[in-house]
Formats: sequence, C-alpha cells, structure tokens
Amino acid sequence: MSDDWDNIDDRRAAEALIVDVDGFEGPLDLLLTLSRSQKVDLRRVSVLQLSEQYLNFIEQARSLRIELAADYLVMAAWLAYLKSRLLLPPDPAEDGPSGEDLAAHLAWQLERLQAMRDVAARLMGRDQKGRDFFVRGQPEAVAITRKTETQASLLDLMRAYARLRTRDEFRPYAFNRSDIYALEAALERLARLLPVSQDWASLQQFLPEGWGKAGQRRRSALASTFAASLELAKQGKVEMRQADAFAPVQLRGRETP
Amino acid sequence: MMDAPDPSAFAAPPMAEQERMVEAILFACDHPLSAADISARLPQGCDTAEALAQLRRRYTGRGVVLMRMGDAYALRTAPDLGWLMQAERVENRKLSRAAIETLAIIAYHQPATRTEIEEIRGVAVSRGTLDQLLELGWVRLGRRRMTPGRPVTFVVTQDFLDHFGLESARDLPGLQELRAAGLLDNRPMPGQADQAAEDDEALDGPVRGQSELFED
Amino acid sequence: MMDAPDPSAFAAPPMAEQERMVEAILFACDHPLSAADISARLPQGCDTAEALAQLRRRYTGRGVVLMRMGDAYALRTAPDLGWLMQAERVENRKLSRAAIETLAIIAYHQPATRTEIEEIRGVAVSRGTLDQLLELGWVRLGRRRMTPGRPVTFVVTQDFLDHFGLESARDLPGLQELRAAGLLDNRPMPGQADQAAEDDEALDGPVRGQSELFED
Repeated sequence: MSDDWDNIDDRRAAEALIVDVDGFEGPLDLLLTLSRSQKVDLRRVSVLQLSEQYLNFIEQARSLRIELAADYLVMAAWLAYLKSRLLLPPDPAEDGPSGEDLAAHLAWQLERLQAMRDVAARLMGRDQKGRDFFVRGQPEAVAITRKTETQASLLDLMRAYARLRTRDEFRPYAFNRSDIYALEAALERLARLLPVSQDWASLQQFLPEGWGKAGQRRRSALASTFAASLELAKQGKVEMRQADAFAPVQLRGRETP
Repeated sequence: MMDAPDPSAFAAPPMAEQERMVEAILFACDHPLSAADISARLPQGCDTAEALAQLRRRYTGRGVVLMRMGDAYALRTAPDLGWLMQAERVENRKLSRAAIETLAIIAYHQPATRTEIEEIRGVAVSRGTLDQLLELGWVRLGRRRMTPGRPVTFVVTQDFLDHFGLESARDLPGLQELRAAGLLDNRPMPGQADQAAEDDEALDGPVRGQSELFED
Repeated sequence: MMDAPDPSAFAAPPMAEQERMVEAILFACDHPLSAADISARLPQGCDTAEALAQLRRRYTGRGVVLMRMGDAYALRTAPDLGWLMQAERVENRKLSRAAIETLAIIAYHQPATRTEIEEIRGVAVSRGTLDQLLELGWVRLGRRRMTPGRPVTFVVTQDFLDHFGLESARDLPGLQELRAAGLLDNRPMPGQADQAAEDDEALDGPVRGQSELFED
C-alpha cells in the first residue's frame, strides 16, 4: 500500500489528465463504454474485440496528440499482451494463467464496475431524508437538568493532528526532551529518596543516573532537583543547608511528625 | 391530565403506558435513538423492544412512521407524503459521480480499503471524495485490515442508513443479487495468486467484505 | 405503501388520507401552523378543520398531543411525560483548539506523557486542558512510563472511541493516509522531510508510540 500513498502526487497529476480524455474516468470506464458498442450482455462481451477497440482508441488519441495518462497506456500494454495470449496457441512450456482466464477476469471487473454503478443509481433513487421523508421539525428539549455536551468530530481530531504534524516550520517553541529533566520527575525522585537519607548529603548526590556528567543535561537535572528540594522544604519534608555562598547545598530528609 | 408515573416505582408501568413513553421520547427527538438510549430513559423494568414493536404497528400507514436504522429508531414522515413538505426540503450538496460510486462501493463492500475502491473503479480516489463522505457523516473509519500495511478501512454509518431509509446495510438494494452473482467477491487477477499472498488485499481469503456483517 | 395522491386532482383525497397529511405536515414543520397555513399546503377541497379534529381525537391519551396555541396547531409530547425529557437539554460546547490538539496527540501517540504532548504542540499544556479531557471521560491515566521520573501517561478511553465512532485508536489514519484522503492540506516543505523523520524517531525511540503503525 505504501507505494500507493507515496506517488499520490503523480496520481493526482494523472487524474487531471484522465478528465481530459473525453471525460472518461480511467481505463476501466473507457473499456466499459466501449463494451456497450458490442450491444451484448457484459457476461458475453468479446474481450478480444474489446481489446482491439481499446487499442484503436488509444492509437487515435495518440495521433491526435492527446496526452494520455499512464494508466491508459499500462492498460493498453496489458491488453496487447492479452490479445496475443488469446490469438496464439497456448505454449505448453509457459506457466501462468491462460488468456481465457485473464479475459474472464477483465470481463468480471467490467461487470462489477457496471453493477456498482447500477446500485449506486438505485441507492440515490431511494427515498432520502430531507427530500422524501422528514425529521421532526421542532425537536423538544424540555429539560430541567442541563447537560453540556462537548462537540468534536473525528474530522476535527484528524485535522488537528494533521495540522500539528505539518507545521514544524512554524514551531514557536520546542525543546529536545531527552536533555530536559522535568520538575515533576525531580519532585518524584526526591520524595522517593528522602525517607532513606537521614544524613546530610549534597544536592549533586540526588541527581538521577546518567544526568550528572556535564553540559545541558546536568544543568537541567540540577536546576530541577534544586527547585524540587525547595518545594519539599516548603512542605517540611526536607531540611537544607549551605555553609557559605556558592558552597555545596546539602539536604536531608526530615521525619514528618 | 394523567398523573405522572413515578419513575422510581418498583413495578414497570403497563405496556400501553410504556408505548406512550417511547412515543414521546422518539417524538421529541430529531435524530435516531438506540434501544439502549430509550431504555435508559424509561423507568426500570420496561420492555423497550416490545413497546417499540407496538409503536411501529400503531404508526403503520400513518403520516408519520417509525423507522429503524441499525439498532436505532426514529419517527419520520411517510415517504409518499414528501411532496407536502416543500418548505422543509433541504438542498443537499450535489455529490459528484465519483463520490456516489465511492459511497456505493463502501456500502456494498464494507469494510473497504482505499485500494479496493480504486481497484473497482479503475481509477485513483480523488482528493476530497472521501473527505466529503466523511464530512457528510455517511462514512466512517472501520477497523484496520489485518494485512500487511494494515490499511485503514471505511464503513457506512447510521446516518447513512437514516438518510436513505435503510434498516441495515443488509437492506441495500440489490445486495443479494450482487452476492449471488459473485460480484462482491474479492477475486485476484489470475496469475497473481502467489503474489497476492503478500498483497494487501487478498489475505482475507475469498470470504470477505459484508459477510461478517451478516453472519451473526 | 400508498400511492401519492395527485395534488392537482379535483376530488379531495379521503378524510383518512387528509388526516395523515396534516399529521405529516405538523410533524415536520418547525413552527406551529394555523389552519389556513395547513390548508394552503393540502390539495384542493380538503377539510382541514375536520382533519385536525380527527387527528386530535386520534392522539388523545397518546404520548403526543395535538395542541392549539392561539389559532395555530402543533404536535407536542404529552405534558404528563415531561419528566422523560429531562436528559434532553444539551448544551453544545465546541472543544477548544488546545484541547482537540491535545486529544489528537494522545490518541495518536498513546500512551503519551505531558512532556511529549508539549513537545509536539510546542507549547505548555495547561492544567485545565487535560482536566477537561479527563472530565469528559475521553482520556484517562495510563501506566507510568518506566523512564527517569516515571512520568504519568495519558491514554484514550472507550468513551472516546464511542464518541468518535472508532473501533480502536489504531484505526486512526496516519499522516500519509490523511494526506491521501485529502485531510491534510499543507505538505511539508522539501527539506523538512528529514526533520519530520527525526521527530518521529525521537517519539518512537524510548516511547514506542503508535506512530510506528501509522507512518509506513
């Protein structure tokens, strides 16, 4: 499937051309239209004859210098191959499906497309809401209790996500998570460690593993841990001390009464 | 005026009263309600299914009829009286031929992947077609197909059933004939069978599509 | 189904038919109608007053009644059943952009930590946004992430799936699929592709989000 998604651009370009080929919606549509000239039930359509009609059409379009979408040419090549399989006696040495099998499949595809068109027309011909039958014109909402219903559709959701993932160039503010040690994380870690550390220990000793080396990671971890210890001191869960300005900050857990 | 029945009473109200309640609930509402929604609003011990069945009989042949869509119900004007309602008519956005065909393919082959839609129509699904069907609320995402690439699938919605007056996807016009004629099968191109094993589409085997909807 | 009576016919339809017509008109109209309004919609020669009288009798004691207000008529749910309508009053509130984006990120990347959400949105997530989503029941707390700080994660709920008509969050289309369905307008600028790939890696790395399912 990934192929399909990848060359969507090409395909969109191709689509624009398809519209130009006398209003046909793709090779199958063209084949279906051509098959009508045989004036037979689709099940009895002559695929050989159809292939010739198609190839003639393509030939004509080319001589008129109409630029054909790739789909049409691929189909033409395939039909030329099919024609040869149908006309030549089967080669016993060759594997693979017979020309008849391939022709039957193509006929089936055409029949299926026609069937889908027929049922689509029947569907649209059904009684429709707002045209043939109608909903209650004055829906009543005589409620005493109020309920707030939040509206959001799946489309809103998907569009929001699409918007987010495609506006990287506009990102006003972003940081690399791997080098940021969040305050919440520090708070949690300290709260977990303090009950077992009744002795004074320097702040650095509380840094999480892998964050104590140097650089941005250390700075982030230190800042968060320090802020977290202040918060815990405020809550009375930790005591802090510092011998002098710029001396190491020390802390120890405090037994809560 | 009758007394309001006490909703907290132990014994369920008589069936005639249950039917009135269901009638009032459905009447007040312009969108379909599931049997569960209705039950949730009725007093304990009510037989919603029976009340709905009675109500449906009562409205048969009336100017307003009880319609069912999926497991939900709504009152709608009788379709033969549509011509009286010129003033209420809502102009629908005109759907393109591609959109109509895509809708039909999803309805008859659901769950259908984009690739399947393209295979049947023989042309790429153009930008905006699925978008439009999703926006109308007639199509929604189904389960991803458990095949390589796990493609997204599309299925039709209750709104779709409601809009076209269908009780269920089973009632789609011509569905049985199409199935009997093998036109809903998933037939890989001959000679592609071995390749098909690695292909997105064919892994589900020959029985696929709506069958899962109907076999329970 | 009965045939639609020809509105231009000379003879008025039978009274039973006139009654159905009045019933359908009153049901579908969004405001009360006077007898003259109704007559104007009916075929020539109808006896609107008589049809209204019959309709009124028919609905006597039902869950719905024909009410007269001034010189206008409307069908209304029976006053004694008002208590059934209590759950009906619904105020619609649109989800804020911040909330829908946060929800989208959780749905696509669950389980997602707050930091991850902020990283993708590029702005801090306000407490209220997550609270709102939790309160709506669309998001709940998942397992703590086994990374430094053991941050809490958020995941979407069954209610979320129900509301958005999804069978599972895995059925949400990925970026490529969104683009293919025409839901994605801006395409990354050439040269931004690498950046995007890195972002995905960053997320998929220790996190093992759902994105791996969607981006291929």
